[in-house]
Amino acid sequence: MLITIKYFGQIAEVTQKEEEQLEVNKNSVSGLLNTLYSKYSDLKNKDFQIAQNQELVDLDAELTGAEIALLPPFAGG
Amino acid sequence: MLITIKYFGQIAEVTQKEEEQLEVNKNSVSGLLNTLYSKYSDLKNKDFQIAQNQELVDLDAELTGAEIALLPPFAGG
Amino acid sequence: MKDKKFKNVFKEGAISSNFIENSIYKHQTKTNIGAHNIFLGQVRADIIDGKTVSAIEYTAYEDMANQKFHEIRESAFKKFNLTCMHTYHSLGTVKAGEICLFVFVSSPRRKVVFEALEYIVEAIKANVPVFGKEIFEDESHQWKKNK
Amino acid sequence: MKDKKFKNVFKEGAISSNFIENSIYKHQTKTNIGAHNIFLGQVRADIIDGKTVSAIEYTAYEDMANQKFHEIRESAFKKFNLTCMHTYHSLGTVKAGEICLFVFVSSPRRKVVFEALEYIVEAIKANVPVFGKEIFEDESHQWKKNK
Repeated sequence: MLITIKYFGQIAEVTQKEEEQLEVNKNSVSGLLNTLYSKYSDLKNKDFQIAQNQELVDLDAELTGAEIALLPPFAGG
Repeated sequence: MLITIKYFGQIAEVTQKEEEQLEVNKNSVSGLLNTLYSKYSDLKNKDFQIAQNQELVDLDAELTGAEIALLPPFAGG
Repeated sequence: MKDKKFKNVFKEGAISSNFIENSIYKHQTKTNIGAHNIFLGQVRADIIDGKTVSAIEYTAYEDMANQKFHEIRESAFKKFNLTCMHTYHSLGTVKAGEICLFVFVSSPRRKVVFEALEYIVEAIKANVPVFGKEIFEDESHQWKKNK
Repeated sequence: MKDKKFKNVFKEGAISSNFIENSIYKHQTKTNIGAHNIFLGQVRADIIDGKTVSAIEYTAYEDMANQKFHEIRESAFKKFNLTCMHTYHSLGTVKAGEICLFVFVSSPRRKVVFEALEYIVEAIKANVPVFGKEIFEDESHQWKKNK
């Protein structure tokens, strides 16, 4: 399925983009993550959480096709 | 000794004055208080604390000649 | 008698939002501050036995009150890592909806300001000889008492 | 995708003391309020490895952040007897000494505002996807991380 992926802060520094659409043939978030690690190897050294449809999800969550976001540590306030 | 006595808030409503000087022939705060009760009998129904030289004191504190104040319940803020 | 050179925290009448703004603005030069916490006491139009409070008239044993404010300040700086602390209290008439108490603390980090502000406000309520006459719309009154 | 009609809490650039003043002033018509508590986050000129932070550049996952702010608001109103709650966060560049977060709670009584404000600020720090790039005076940068 075609998934929109958003990158923020230091994650966007690694990917050199803030958003992209990827055709993904995986079912879980961890599967998608492996795809991203092969594409952007520096991601492995970064600390981030993953949101699907604007809610944080675990690695074993199922991909629903909704928007995915890679969120580096929060720094609000 | 001659003592300056200050009245505030609802206590000043009872005494009808904010300050007076009294010649006192007592040694303790409680002695002074009895003098004031005879002078202003409505004081007995009022809730207040006593400060001597701007510090709260107990009834058995010794009179030093410093300023006495009768302080009704605090309502700051 | 005690030495009376403590700072005067009292202001005649209500504390304006402009005054508060100015105080906030002046702290922007202090670039080691990361967190400010501000408490504002506002006069409530309480309804008591069917009568509405329209204003509070504040009086104080001013010398002792300024001394107590000073002691609270010393104690707060001893307990907490504060960069700044400012306190102002109204005297005279403050109408319902207007501000009568302004406490402002600042620190490099946020945890400190939360603890410090509550400590200071509770100490003011408990220890400072300020008296409040609640004036009703029909001009009768009752005396306020902190809980 | 989620419904996205949550209020936008973000403001471009620093939050001015004027804006805060105006917000305080507007609450003077709410005469059931007795206590306001305000938190202000200010950008610190931290010195890290000899270099001084001159500004923070904020970005956010805005839709999710506004949703999280909304959830925090709902949860705060459920937990605490608040009359009002307002929250604003900066996006873009905020210089050292300027204000990037403004949280304002009001209630009839003071105990409530202390608890509520700390709860809200901690929830914002922990749960809202806002990112901060600390810009040093030599234009190098590092990424800020809440503790």
